[in-house]
Amino acid sequence: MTMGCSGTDVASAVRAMATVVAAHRDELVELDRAIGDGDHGENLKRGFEAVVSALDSSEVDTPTAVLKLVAKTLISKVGGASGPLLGTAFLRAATSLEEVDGASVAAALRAALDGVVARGKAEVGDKTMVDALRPAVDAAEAVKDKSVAEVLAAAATAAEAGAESTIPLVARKGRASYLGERSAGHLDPGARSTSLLLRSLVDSAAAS
Amino acid sequence: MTMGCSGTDVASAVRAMATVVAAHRDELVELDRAIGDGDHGENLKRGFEAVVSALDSSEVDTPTAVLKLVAKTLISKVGGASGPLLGTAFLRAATSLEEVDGASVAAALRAALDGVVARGKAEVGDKTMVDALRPAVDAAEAVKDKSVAEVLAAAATAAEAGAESTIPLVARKGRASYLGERSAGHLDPGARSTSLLLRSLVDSAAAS
Amino acid sequence: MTVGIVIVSHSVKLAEGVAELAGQMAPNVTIRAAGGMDDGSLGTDFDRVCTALEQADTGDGAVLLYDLGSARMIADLAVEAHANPLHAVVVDAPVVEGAVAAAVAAQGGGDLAGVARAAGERPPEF
Amino acid sequence: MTVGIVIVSHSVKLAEGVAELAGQMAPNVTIRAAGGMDDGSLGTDFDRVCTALEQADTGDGAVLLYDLGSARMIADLAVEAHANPLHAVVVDAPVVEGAVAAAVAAQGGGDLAGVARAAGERPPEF
Ligand SMILES: Nc1ncnc2c1ncn2[C@@H]1O[C@H](COP(=O)(O)OP(=O)(O)O)[C@@H](O)[C@H]1O
Ligand SMILES: Nc1ncnc2c1ncn2[C@@H]1O[C@H](COP(=O)(O)OP(=O)(O)O)[C@@H](O)[C@H]1O
Ligand SMILES: [Mg+2]
Ligand SMILES: [Mg+2]
Ligand SMILES: [Mg+2]
Ligand SMILES: [Mg+2]
Repeated sequence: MTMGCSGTDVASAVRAMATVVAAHRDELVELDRAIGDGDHGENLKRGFEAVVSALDSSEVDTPTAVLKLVAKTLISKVGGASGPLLGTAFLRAATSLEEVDGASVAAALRAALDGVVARGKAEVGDKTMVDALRPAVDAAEAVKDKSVAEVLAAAATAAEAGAESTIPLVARKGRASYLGERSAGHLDPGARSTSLLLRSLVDSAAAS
Repeated sequence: MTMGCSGTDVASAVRAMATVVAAHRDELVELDRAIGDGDHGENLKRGFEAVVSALDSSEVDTPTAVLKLVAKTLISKVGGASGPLLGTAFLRAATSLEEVDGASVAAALRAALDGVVARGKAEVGDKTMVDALRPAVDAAEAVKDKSVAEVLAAAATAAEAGAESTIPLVARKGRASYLGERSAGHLDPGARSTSLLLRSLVDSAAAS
Repeated sequence: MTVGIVIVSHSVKLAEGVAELAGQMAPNVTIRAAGGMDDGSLGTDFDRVCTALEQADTGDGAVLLYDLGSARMIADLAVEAHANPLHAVVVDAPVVEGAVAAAVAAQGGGDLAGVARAAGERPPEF
Repeated sequence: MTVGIVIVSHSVKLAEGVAELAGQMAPNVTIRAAGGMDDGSLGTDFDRVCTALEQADTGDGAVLLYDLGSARMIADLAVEAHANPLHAVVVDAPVVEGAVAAAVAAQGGGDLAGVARAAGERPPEF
C-alpha cells in the first residue's frame, strides 16, 4: 500500500489536521489552562486556519512545497511555543520527503523530531511534545519497511502512549516548568496535540 | 546670629529652593542627559513646584510640619531617584530639627545624609549626591558651635567642592552606573543640585 | 490564600504589559500595574504604587517587583507606608521573569514568603 | 557605529514599554518593539519580529531581547531569516535590564559583540 504522494494529497492531509485541531480546540485549551496559559488550542486553531487559507490561495504542487508553506504559516501565525516548534518540524520534514514510502515517512518524522529538539532543546521526560514525538519516530523506524499506513499507525499509537506518559512528569521545559512539582498530574497539551496530528495522518492515509 | 525658626521662615527657604531649582532646570537636564536620562532638572522642577502648591494650600506652621510636607511632596511628585532620596533627607531632617542653632542645623544635615544613605546605599566615591552631602555634613559639624549662617555656609562650600569631585569618578550607583567608564568626565546632576539647594539655604539665612 | 502582585515601573505600558503577561498564567491573582507618572511621562509615582499595593494585598500580602533601581526606592517607601508593612515584600529580581514566577506561585496558593522566593529564583529553563 | 535593538515580547505594551524605557538613555539608538499578535492577543508574531529586525539593523547589526522562552525561538528564527544572520544576536538576559544596558552600550558606540555583552552582563547596582 502506498500513500498518495502528490502535493494535493499532502494538502488534504493537512486540511484534515486543521479539522482535527478545531475539533479539539477546547480540550487543548483546558489542558494548557492547567499547566500553562490556556492558549494551546486557540494557537493551533488559529495556525491551522491560516494554513488552510494559505493552501486555498496558493498553487503549491509538490509535497515539499506544501509542507514548507505549512511550516512558514505555523511559524507566523501560532503565536506560542508550539508555532516555532511545529513549524520547524514541518520544515525539516519537507526537505527530507523525497519519495513517499514507509522508509521516507519514517525519515521525515525523524527529521521533524530533530528539528523540534534543535529548536526547543527538550528531551524525553521534560513533559513536552518530544515525549510524544520521539517514541513515535522510534516506532515508525522499527517498521519502516512496511507500508506508509503501517508506519504512520505505529507512530500514532506510540505518540498516544508517549503523551499519556507525560501525566506524572514534572515539566522541565516550556511554560509549565514555572509550576515545578505542581505540573505533575496533568497531560502536556503539546504532547496531546502531537498525538492528535499523527492520528489524523493515519486516517488520511487510510482514506486515500 | 540665629536663623528664623518659625514654620514660615522654613517655608520661605523652601520656596527659595524652588526658585533656584527652576532657574537651574536646563543645566540639570543637560548634566543628566550626559550620564542619565535627562530628566533631573525637570524632576526637581516638578517636585518643587508641587511643594510650593502644597505650601500655598496648607496651614503647616512648625518647621517640622513644613519639612514633612516637603518630604512627602517630593517623594510623590519627583518621579526619579532623587525623589525618594531628597524626600527621605527632608523627612529625617524634619524629625531632628528641634531648635534652630548651628548644632541643630548640623544635626539635621547629618540626619538627612543618613537617610539618603539608608535609602540609596551609596557612599562617597559612587558619583551621587552623597559626594556633595557627606562633605557638607562633615564641614557643618566642624563649625557647629558657630551661627546657623556659618554652619550653612561651610556646608554649601563643601558641597560645591564635593560636587566638583564627582567629575572624574566612574559611577557605581544610580542610572549613570550603566555607562561604566564612560560616566567619567561628567559632573553628577544630583551632586550638583544638592550643592545648589544648600547654597540656597545660605542665601535664605542671610536674608532672614 | 492568594498573595497579590504589584509591578512598579517607570512606564505605564511596561507595568501593564508585565501584568497582562503574568496574569495569563494566574487568573485568580490580583496583579496591579503601577507604572509611569500622572502626566504620562516616564517615572515612578509613589501614590500610584501605594494605591496598587492597597489593592493587591487582599489579606494575604503582596510582593512588589520593580524595573530599575529608583523604582525600588519608591517600592520600599510604599511598603513602609502600607497598613501592614510585614504584608509586603519588595523582590530584587528581573521584573518580567520575576513577575511570571511570582504569579504562578501565587496562583498555586503559595504564601508571601513562598511567592517572594519563587519570584527571586532563577526562572526555569524554557 | 550604532547597533540597533529589538524587543521581542508576547505583549504589545511590554515591548513598547521596554523600548521607551531603554530609549530614554539612548536617543540615537534605533529600538524597535515587536510585541503581541496582529489581533492584539498575547503571543509572539514572527513577521513583526522580522520587520523590527530589518529596521533595527541599520548596517551595524542588532541585538534581540525577548521576554519568555517561546519568544526566544521566534527571535532565533527571525535571525535565521535576516538578510545577514551574522548581523543579529539573540541575547539571553532579563529583558528590561538587558535592554537598558544594551541601549546604553549602543548609544556609546559599542559594536555588536560589545552591545550583546553589555546586555548579558549582570546590571550594575542601582
Ligand atoms: N522547549 C520546548 N521543546 C519542546 N516542546 C515545547 C517546548 N516548550 C513548549 N513546548 C510545547 O509547547 C506546548 C505549549 O504550546 P503553546 O501553548 O502553543 O505555547 P505557549 O506555551 O507559548 O503558550 C507545551 O505543552 C509543550 O508540549
Ligand atoms: N542610590 C543612590 N544613592 C544616592 N544618590 C543617587 C542614587 N541613585 C541616584 N542618585 C542621584 O540621583 C541623581 C539622578 O536623579 P534623577 O535624574 O532625578 O533620577 P533618575 O536617575 O531616576 O532619572 C543622580 O545624579 C544621583 O546623584
Ligand atoms: Mg500556551
Ligand atoms: Mg501562549
Ligand atoms: Mg534622571
Ligand atoms: Mg528618570
